Amino acid sequence: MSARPSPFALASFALLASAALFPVLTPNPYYLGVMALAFVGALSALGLNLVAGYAGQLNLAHAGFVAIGAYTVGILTVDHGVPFWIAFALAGVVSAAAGAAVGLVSLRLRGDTFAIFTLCVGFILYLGIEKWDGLTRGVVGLMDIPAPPGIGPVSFATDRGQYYLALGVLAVGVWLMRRITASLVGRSFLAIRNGEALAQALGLNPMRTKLTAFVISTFYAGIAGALYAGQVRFLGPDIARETRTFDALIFAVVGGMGTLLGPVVGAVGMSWAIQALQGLQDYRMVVFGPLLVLCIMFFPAGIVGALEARFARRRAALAEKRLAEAAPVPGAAPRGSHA
Amino acid sequence: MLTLDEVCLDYGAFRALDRLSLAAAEGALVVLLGANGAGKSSIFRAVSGLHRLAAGRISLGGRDLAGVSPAGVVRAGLVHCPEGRMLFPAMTVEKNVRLGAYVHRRDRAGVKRGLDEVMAMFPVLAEKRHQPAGSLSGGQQQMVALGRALMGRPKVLLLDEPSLGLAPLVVRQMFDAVAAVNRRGTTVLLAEQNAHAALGIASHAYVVEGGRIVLDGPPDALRNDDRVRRAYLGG
Amino acid sequence: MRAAARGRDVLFFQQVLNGLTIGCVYALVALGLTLVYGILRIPNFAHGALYTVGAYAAFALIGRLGANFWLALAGAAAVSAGLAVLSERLVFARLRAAPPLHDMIAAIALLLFFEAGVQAVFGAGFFRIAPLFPQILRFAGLTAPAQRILIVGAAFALMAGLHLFLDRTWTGATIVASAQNRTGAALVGIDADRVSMLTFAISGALAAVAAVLFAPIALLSPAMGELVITKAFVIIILGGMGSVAGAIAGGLVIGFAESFGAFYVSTDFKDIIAFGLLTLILSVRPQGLFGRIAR
Amino acid sequence: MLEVRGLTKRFGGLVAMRGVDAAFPPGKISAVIGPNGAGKTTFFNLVSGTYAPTAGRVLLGGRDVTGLRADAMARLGVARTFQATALFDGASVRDNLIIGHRLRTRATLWDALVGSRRLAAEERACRDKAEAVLDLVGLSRIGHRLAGGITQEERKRVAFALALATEPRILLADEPAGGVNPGETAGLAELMRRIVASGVTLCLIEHKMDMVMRLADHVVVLDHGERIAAGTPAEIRADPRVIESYLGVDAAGMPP
Repeated sequence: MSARPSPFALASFALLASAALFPVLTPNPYYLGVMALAFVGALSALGLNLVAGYAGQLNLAHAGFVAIGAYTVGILTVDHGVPFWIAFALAGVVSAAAGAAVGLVSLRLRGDTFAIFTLCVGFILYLGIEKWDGLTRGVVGLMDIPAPPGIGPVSFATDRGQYYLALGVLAVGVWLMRRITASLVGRSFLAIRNGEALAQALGLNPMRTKLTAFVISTFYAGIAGALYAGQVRFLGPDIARETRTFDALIFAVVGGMGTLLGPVVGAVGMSWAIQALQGLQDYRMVVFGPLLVLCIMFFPAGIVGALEARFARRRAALAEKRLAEAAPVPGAAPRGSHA
Repeated sequence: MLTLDEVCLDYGAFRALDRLSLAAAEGALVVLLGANGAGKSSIFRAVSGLHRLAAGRISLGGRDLAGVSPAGVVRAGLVHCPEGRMLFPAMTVEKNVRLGAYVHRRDRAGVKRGLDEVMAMFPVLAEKRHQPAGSLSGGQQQMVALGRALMGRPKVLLLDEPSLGLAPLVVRQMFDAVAAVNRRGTTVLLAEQNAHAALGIASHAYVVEGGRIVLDGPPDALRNDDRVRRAYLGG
Repeated sequence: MRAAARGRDVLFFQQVLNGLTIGCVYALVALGLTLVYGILRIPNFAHGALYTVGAYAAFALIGRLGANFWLALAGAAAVSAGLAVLSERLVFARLRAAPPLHDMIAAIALLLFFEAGVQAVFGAGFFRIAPLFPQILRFAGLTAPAQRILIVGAAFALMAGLHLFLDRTWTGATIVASAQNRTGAALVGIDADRVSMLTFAISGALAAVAAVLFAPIALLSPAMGELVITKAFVIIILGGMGSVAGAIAGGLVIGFAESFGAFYVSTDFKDIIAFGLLTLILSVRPQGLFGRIAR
Repeated sequence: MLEVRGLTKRFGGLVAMRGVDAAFPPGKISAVIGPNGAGKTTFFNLVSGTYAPTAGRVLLGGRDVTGLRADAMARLGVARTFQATALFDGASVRDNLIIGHRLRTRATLWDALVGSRRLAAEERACRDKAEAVLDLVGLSRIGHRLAGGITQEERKRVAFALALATEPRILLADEPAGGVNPGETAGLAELMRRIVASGVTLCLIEHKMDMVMRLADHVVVLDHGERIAAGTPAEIRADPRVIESYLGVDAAGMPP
């Protein structure tokens, strides 16, 4: 409505523009691969952030749903010859359906019990993939998943193509997530996080609200998995492990839980940090573990959260000033001076 | 014995106690009257170290209690028997009472003697000593709470609404017990909504309103005071 | 005919012993978890890492310093207890006022850190600790590896000891009291910080002992704690979060369910049994078996 | 009009509420009072659907609504405030209020995804509502402030505004003036009169007795989970059972 673009729009545009130019500036295919994987991580973290950051339900089975999406693509394309893009779309649907089933049971539990229970669900999913040889090929893994075929003149066979595909899907994901979180639906999620009793007294159905968040988040997980399958083209049960959930959680926390761009900033930033600590690849948590602890203790809002808080304060101060100039009330003491 | 000097206490933005001063002489039984939310419990929380003061001084027998932990306050001889009792519901009655002597645990004979005294004081507790405290009636739970507090050998005892939710007969028993404890030399600070019953055993009384003392004096003077009445019925 | 029946009996006994062994290990891990839950009111996801660290500490003490089994056991308990106390002091005690989500994320972060630390020092490979008693005991036609008997015996001794400690000593009572009413405990003069540290130390030591006892049967790997801790969570949800008796009973139930499930159903799916049981029960009763979950 | 008959609640073996009858006359201010632990909050929880009663009935405009959940009750026009209101501290007061009107809107996830016109219209309606209730509770001037930076008294007003945004017929307020100083209490009393004047029936739990006696048209007294008196403030003040339960003249058998 207002002529001036919001800080969010500016930030998104800047991020998107630099991401689009990145392959031009750095044609190194290895870096493109790193970034493409970071985008997949961002998409997954975006989903986890919706249910944990906005709705306040820490779903520790998240990687399991990413795996469901990935395996949906892998199994359908490899074993059943289903075209990639159909499998891609189905991946989100299958994950969301599984999310609905799990959510119906688990969301009746509160807080810590919910987290523990979903941790167990994550294990069931992981063990299921590992043991169900007939469907998933178990520990051997699914190989030779086809690359995403081109759409019209656009090809996704090259590193650059993969990069732009991931970027495109992520951009759409962020855009839709923005629509959700900024809407009345998204506000309901926040209300639940702030307190279920109050939210319910305001007429929100807690179960339905939480389930909606859970299903959307698992849909994002499924799409992230599908992208991953087309990118890496090999799947093993390890992608369902809880460590993958923790990766997504770290992205969200460092970037800012409960903020829209937080997971994206966190995923890209942390992926490059991991690259910088290449030698530590397997032991990266030796560094990131304490980092996460420090972050949650001293910087719980994350990068984007801290920026948003600053913007919000400035906006409030500006409005204050404008109000004071517009209608000075004689003798009105400034309120809030008690603090 | 116990003095509060210009004490302030905040819960976030809310000032629960506002430059409140009061004193309890050695051996006194001082009653704090006031409606729900007037600040009586806040006074106790401040004294027993559960909540930090925003300003002011509290001293016990000349010793400054500022910044002393709840455990330190107990060791200094001041025991707080809280509103809502705060028992250990799954532990037996006997263990609840015995834990009151935690700071004196090395004095085994003394602990044993104290336990016997409490059981003699409340025979019904002796009967139920091996039952979980959570299974007792409200009145019996209050006895456990009082017994547990006495095990800490208080020089000053803070009692927060011991009659809360109790039947009249039990309330009377409770007040008899409090009066008896006081007669044996323990200074008692008693917060009550049951004004007349409390004034019946008090040596001095304060009326608390909005986190301040609005009135104080000997019980007889307060008993028929309009402001006492107003504190409860808003009349 | 008789020989076949006899064979079945022997196999049945074998499953009982297996269930008992693994159940004891689970119970020891769940005990520490449930004690910490009572004090902290959050699930300590890092607890499984204390189990792993304990096993590796013993492995290092035996392999690099030539310590004997018992010394290694004590050393492992001390290391895990120390790490538990450090995480309480440095992290959880400072997050007391934060939302529960933050505590849980911090616990997860600690878990990742400890696991990666083990991997950085020892590598990702598998190791084994030699059993203290490698012999097989024979009795009335039944056979039992001595190490399993040792696990069961030691676990029951520890549980009995812990019970006596909590039930009969002043220090033990401070833990029980703080779990039931924190403010009430403070008002009788119990130092909350001391209780927290003590509880974490006990939980770490119990996890390490369970890990070291079990290590000769299982293998050491950086991820060895994950499955155990997850099952310990199942156990304390089923047995009641914060309940000591529930942790022991739940541990044994899950142990038996797994051992018989592996035998009569399929070894492949034995690890799913505990989770399946949990899902089933929570679908029917969201408040858990003992109704203390939906607080 | 809201009415309860024989309302009873047991928790395990404990009877928290026993056979309470009460009616809240429309367009008036009712108050529920009683000593600590008398069961006042339990009463609110039962009436608003947070707990289902063990026995007894809740009637709303003659319709039996016993056992409906809190969200369903809110949609039927029974709103409530809590002693402490958790707000989203990082957002403005105005933004915090938008959710209060959500129950009167119908936009779904689909509307959000496609950015439908209905959603836009409803979001505008929610903003307008937020503005209207801000004005009603007298907070228009601080609507832009971050919720984390407002005073206790302003929080109490925001709690009213949130509840009012649901367009209630009846508003249950739990300690609306708890934790604010006497001067601010008078302002909140004034606000409550304004709310009733706008056509909402008000029922409050309050400990500030002088305020209750001056404000309420009708008072219900609870003690030990039972109703021991009901009537006008003057009747209540003269009721021997009420005096007894508060002042304990003869209850404890103490010498006068």
